[in-house]
Amino acid sequence: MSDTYQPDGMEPSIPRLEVRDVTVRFAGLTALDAVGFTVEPGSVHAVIGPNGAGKSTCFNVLSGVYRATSGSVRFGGAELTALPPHRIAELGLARTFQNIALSPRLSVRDNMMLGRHRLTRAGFVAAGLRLPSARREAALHNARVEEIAAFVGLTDRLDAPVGLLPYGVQKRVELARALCMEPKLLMLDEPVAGMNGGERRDMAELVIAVRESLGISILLVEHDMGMVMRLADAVTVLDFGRRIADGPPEKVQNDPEVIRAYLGATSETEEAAS
Amino acid sequence: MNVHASRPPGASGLAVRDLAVNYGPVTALRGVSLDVPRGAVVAVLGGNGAGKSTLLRAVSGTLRFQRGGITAGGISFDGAPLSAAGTSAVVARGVVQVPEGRRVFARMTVEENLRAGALGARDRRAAAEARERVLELFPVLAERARQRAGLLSGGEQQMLAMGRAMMACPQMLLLDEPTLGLAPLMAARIAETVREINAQGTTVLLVEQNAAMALSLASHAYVLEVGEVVLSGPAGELAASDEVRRRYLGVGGDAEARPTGGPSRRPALSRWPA
Amino acid sequence: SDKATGGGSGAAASGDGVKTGPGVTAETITIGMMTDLTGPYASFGKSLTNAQQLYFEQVNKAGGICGRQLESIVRDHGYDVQKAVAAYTEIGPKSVALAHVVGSPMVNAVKQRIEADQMLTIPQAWATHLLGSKPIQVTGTTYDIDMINGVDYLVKEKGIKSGDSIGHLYFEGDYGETALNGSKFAAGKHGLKLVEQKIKATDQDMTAQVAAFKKAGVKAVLVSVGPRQTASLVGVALAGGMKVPFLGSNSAYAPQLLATPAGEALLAAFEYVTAGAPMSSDLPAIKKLGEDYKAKYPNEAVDSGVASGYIAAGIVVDALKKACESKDLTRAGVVSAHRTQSSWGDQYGGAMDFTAFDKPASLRSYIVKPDKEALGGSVVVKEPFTADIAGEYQVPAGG
Amino acid sequence: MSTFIELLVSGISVGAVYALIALGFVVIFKATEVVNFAHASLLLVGGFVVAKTHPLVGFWPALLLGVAGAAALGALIEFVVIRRANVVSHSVLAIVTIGVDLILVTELTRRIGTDVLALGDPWGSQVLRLGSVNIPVTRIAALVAAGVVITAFLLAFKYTSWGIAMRATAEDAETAALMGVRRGRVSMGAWAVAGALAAVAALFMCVFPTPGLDRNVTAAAMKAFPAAILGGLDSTTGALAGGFVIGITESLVGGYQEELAFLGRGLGDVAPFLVMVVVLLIRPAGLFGTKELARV
Amino acid sequence: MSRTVTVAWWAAVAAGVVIAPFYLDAVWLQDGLFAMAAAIGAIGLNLLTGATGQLSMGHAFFLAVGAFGYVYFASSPSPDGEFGGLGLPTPLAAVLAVLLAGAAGGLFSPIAGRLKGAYLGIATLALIYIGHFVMTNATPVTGGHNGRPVPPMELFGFAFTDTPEPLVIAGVPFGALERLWFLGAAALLGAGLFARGVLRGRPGRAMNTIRDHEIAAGVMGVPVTRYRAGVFVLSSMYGGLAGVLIALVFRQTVPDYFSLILALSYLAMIIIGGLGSVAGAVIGAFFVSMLPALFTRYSDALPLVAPTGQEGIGAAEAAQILYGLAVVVVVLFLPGGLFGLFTRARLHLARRTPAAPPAKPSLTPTPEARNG
Ligand SMILES: Nc1ncnc2c1ncn2[C@@H]1O[C@H](COP(=O)(O)OP(=O)(O)OP(=O)(O)O)[C@@H](O)[C@H]1O
Ligand SMILES: Nc1ncnc2c1ncn2[C@@H]1O[C@H](COP(=O)(O)OP(=O)(O)OP(=O)(O)O)[C@@H](O)[C@H]1O
Ligand SMILES: [Mg+2]
Ligand SMILES: [Mg+2]
Repeated sequence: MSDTYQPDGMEPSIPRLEVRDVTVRFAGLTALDAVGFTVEPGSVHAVIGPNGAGKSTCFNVLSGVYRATSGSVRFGGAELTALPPHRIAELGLARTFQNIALSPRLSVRDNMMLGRHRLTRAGFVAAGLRLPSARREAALHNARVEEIAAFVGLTDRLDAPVGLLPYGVQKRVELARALCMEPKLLMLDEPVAGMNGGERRDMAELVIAVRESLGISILLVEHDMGMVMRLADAVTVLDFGRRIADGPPEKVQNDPEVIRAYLGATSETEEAAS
Repeated sequence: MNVHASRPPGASGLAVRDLAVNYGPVTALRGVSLDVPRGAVVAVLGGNGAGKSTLLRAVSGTLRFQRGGITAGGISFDGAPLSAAGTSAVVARGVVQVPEGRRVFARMTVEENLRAGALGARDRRAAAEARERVLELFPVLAERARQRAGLLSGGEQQMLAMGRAMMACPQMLLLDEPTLGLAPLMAARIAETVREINAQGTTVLLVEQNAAMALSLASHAYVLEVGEVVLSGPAGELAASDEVRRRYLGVGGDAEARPTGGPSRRPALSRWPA
Repeated sequence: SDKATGGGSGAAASGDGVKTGPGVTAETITIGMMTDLTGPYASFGKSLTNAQQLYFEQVNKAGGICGRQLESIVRDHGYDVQKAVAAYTEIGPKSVALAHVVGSPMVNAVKQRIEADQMLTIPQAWATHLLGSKPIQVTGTTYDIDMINGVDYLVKEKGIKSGDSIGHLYFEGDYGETALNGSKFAAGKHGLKLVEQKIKATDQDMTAQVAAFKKAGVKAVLVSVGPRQTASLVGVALAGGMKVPFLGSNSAYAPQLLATPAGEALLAAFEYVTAGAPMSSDLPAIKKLGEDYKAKYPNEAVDSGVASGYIAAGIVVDALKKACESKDLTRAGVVSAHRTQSSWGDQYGGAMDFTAFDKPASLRSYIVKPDKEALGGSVVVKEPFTADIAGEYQVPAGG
Repeated sequence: MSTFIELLVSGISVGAVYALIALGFVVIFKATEVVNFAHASLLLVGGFVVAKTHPLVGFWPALLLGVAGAAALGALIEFVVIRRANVVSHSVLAIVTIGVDLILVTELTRRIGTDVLALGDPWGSQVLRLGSVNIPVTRIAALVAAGVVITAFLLAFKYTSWGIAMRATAEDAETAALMGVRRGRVSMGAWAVAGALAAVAALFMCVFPTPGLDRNVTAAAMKAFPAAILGGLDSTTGALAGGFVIGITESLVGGYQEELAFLGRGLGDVAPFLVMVVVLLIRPAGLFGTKELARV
Repeated sequence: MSRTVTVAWWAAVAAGVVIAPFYLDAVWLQDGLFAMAAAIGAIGLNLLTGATGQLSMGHAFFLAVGAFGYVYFASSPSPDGEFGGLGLPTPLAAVLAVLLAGAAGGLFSPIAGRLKGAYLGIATLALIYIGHFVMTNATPVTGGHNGRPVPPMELFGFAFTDTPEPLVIAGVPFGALERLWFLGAAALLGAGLFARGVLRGRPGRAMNTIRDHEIAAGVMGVPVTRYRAGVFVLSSMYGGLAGVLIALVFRQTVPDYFSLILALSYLAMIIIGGLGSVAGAVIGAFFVSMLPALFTRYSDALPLVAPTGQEGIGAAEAAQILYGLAVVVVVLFLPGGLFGLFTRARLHLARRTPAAPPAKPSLTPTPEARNG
């Protein structure tokens, strides 16, 4: 338990994430086939690959939504494959979802406060009786939520119901909620899908800012190669659940196998981002 | 049914005039006019919340599902108004939409989803042909015929949504962000498809965040901002205008002119606990 | 507030020197009814209400009681306990007695208050649990006595003999379980083996129960359930070639059944035990009641509720008259007056003794059988009688 | 032994009736993902119409009228309530149907009063004797009806586009509309069908061995819930299986009450629900139900 | 909604509650008390169904557990040894009864934790039937079919009974009902505030997210299964408390009362009042429990309603029909229930801004275009 979170002022240690021969089988198909890679502390690691390659499945294994058929995922001292989602969350892994998964009727603030769940303690009794401890806790974490909202640029939306916000903003709320978990590893599943050039650039900057100011590791799934190339320190490429390439972006980008399976000869997104 | 034969000569295609749409108190479109000539591909660009999807909903007559409604203006197809008789009437006239965000029938199998797509088609044989075409276009759908659609990957779902719409052998396709979440290669494949079905005589109205791709496909384009048409013209011209390049192609440009108004100098975020 | 003044519930003496309490003014005596007009016993409740209002009318015509006119407040509880409790809270303070309360769950729900208020109450249920409470007067026999007499009848006249087994189909709850006590006792006495089958009011199809009885080879079946279940039971049994006598409690039969396909079977093999004379009986009092009722309610069906209600009304009225004689019309006064009567209502086919409240008022039962033509749908088979073993039976009075 | 067989047979035959009712739930659930608590009132209406009309027009026409009436009512409920209810949650709609049920049942029971209405069926109290076992002819009819109807639906759901349209609408009305599905028609059709089914079920519930139609019919209908659930709310086969399981459980527990007396009497009513709970513990989506799979 | 208005509003309510017993007849107080009990139960159900999206149709069972639990704990064994009892001090008995109800909920948690939607709803139906079976068979504890008399509550020597000689305040005799009135009001207030705290606090957010997006909730660190079970237990305890109060008002518990009808009426309450909010539950509870009373008492005054005993739609039936209708109408035309209507109206008065688009009543995720 050496690297569980210690909120007593000392710098949290950012552990390394090691994925080893993770295999996931669903009735009749192998979504992940002995996939392995390592996310160095504080780095931005991208996972790319064609549709259905197994990227989200990989995220789902890391966050405990799916159970790996075999293989191991170590995050610092802990072995994740055996843990349920909420235990993994406690270890400091946070993620966003490919399809927005917010509570549409709750305000942005409440959605973000949910991110603080693992960092707060108030149970039914404490909350029900409004014990001073609960009130203090709420105030403290509410302040932090506003800090993060300002950072992500949601301050003016804090009290709007999420459901009525435009998609682009909802995407940012997802990121904000993940940040509210004070993660040591942040996993982003297609953060800029469905955004236009301008918004993509914003999001990219935001991700960079996160990494700079928090120094946490970031695992990124994205189809926008421009963004991947700009942000990633290392890239893992999946195809049909197998790892077909791994390494620094420019090396991967010119890997013929990757071009064949994923990028294609010329790609509009390239133009878009160039 | 045979698309070519059934096309009356000198038909006008889709015409939208001074359209205004509200969602309860929220006004989503005002004074929007646009034309989609028979056999053309027309693109609609615009930031998040600009009203693109609303426009398509208005054409297909699905606003009521969102508690919205047309408050002014009108829409006509081939001269005759697209009656308020309801969505099924619109589909019956061969105007079919690929809705935003995939919206596959998650609990039904891929196969059944495709059959659902054919419900609108008036003749079985054409539907059968269409099915051939869809499956060769997206082989993965054939592989997964028996899988529940909800379990497909994001991209696979997008392909299914596209294929499902094509099952109805539409005379006009309304595409809402068809490349959302697709890998570059697949996005290119979609682009191809659009060209192909258009070549076969299907008119296309394309809403796309991937402006580069959209402009490369379209003969003509409109730019929506907060519910109004701010720019329109031949695709080529628009692609050349640096306004569009900056805002929608995300190329060059400076912080001030960002569409989403994300704060340019964001407050630094310190590690928790502060 | 009006409440402040209206609070006093203590007894007071009115002009004519008669002690009065709640429900009694100088001009009127108010009697409550807690009935079921919308629930499962709607038709029964309606007959009760009609019959009692008829009786009070007749009394008023004859000049009322103690120079006071009788008034009635009716509340429909639709066989819902909460409504019953609410109803009692509403009409209790305004009434001197309750001429009828339908449903023993409802009586149970307000039993404590009835006792606290010393409110003379005639429940329209015949469970032993209702005995043992001074103000509550169960009329006639209780279900267990009926069953004891019934078994006696089976042995004496239907050729059931020691060693045979007989079945008993009964409802869960007061009704069924009271009846079961009787049948157990009688079976013991006569050396019969009793085969029990307990069901719920919602059960409709008695096939399984019939199968069970057949399996046990019963020679006769006692029936303490609702009319519907009776119909199903007898129908299935006969259709399945199980030709044995079926003997029911008085709540197991309703004339409506004769209209259904099961009617034939009932006419063929079913009889029931009851303390009250059927409407078709040739007792003058009952005959007159029949005529008066038809006269006042020409298009109302006549069922057992008519006689029960009328008799209950009679009990209350006579208690009031006695109380008037002793110049005490308070509730307590009425109850004690009532309890002085040791032989009441012979004209209705069997005198009742009200002096002991932990015993049934009577041990005599009729045997009655369905009949299409007869008024009230049933005719007497055997005039009222008491099984000799009935005397030894210790009635388990409720607290 | 013969008792056991007799109980088993009677259980199966009762089960057929439950199956018919359960199928009603299934149809609605597949079409609208609503658990229809108003089904009981559909039963009551169907039975009521038959009971009231058979003296005038004879049994078979009366049955037709009953089926038509219940179907019409079903369609009406859909048209007036379900279609307009602008709710996202199907559970809320389920509660709405409770409201509808309350209204209809109250009015119908008022009309029925405490009468027991005969349905004038041709089978009367005939029974078929197989050795020592007796089976009411009505129940054989029920068994046949259930078998036929349920196979029919099985095929309909699998192979007609009606089934597809129905399920599509149920899952996402807006997108289904984009496929050209007439939402109204589809779900209205489903409700009408469910109504028709209810009428048929009502017939078999109210004929021999039960004395006839009365207000308690609705209470008996409750037993079809465990049937539908443990079979799997979205499975026609499930409805049949569930019906049988419940019917047999009930009949055996009732028949062997003496032997089970140590568990307390009156177990017959609880047993079906206990069975249901056990099944759900093992298979949360019922025996044949498709289990809820979500991914992100 | 400005503070002063809110304060004034609460003050008015409080005043109303305090003076009610001085003016209302016993029968109204009794209905009021039934309504208060119902409100407590409804709040509990709303935590479960409204806020967490767990449909429960077995709520009446937990009321029964509370009621019979209290009776058993509080009453001393009957001399003939037929009925048992612990003869504990009544306040303690009440607390234990509530805990017992919670425990009963806990026993059900293997189901409550794993099932959802319609399946859970109908699974909970089983509770009603099982409950009835136990109540009627465990005679020594429950008194069987006839139930058992309820020992009156006694707080610090102050008994909630009619006897001894009613203490008279301002000329009004304070009998059991008048005294219970305040007990009930206090209990309701407590229960309401507690639930409000839960809903607005950390648990509430977790519950809502479980309702809207189970997987997301898990990934955000919410132990979904445990939370589901927990909420179920909590709402069971609310049911238990309601049961205790009902028992005290009844003075005799009868199994027949805790029926399916009762359970369904609780669902009706939270729908009519408004899903997910405390106030909604309370409003709905009062609406549903007072309606029949109003009808029966004023049947002769009402059009279309036949006076007791005459042909036509009787008061009881009219009430039934009306509340069935209310459920339908609310869902059709008043998303957010009566409370939603109320708040929108208030917003309109407070400032003339258009109210926020009403939330559709929802126990499950809204199919937002992209919320998958
Ligand atoms: N729960 C599941 N059951 C069955 N198959 C599944 C399940 N989840 C994912 N799959 C399959 O596993 C494969 C990988 O899916 P995954 O979502 O990881 O792809 P992806 O790389 O995220 O693709 P995309 O870029 O389109 O999101 C897909 O073919 C998908 O159909
Ligand atoms: N159901 C709804 N209720 C209320 N307002 C809505 C609804 N749907 C959309 N809006 C509002 O209408 C405006 C246009 O929304 P629309 O979805 O058409 O934009 P869009 O161009 O499709 O954006 P995106 O790129 O996110 O798809 C936005 O301000 C949005 O907030
Ligand atoms: Mg993915
Ligand atoms: Mg859009």
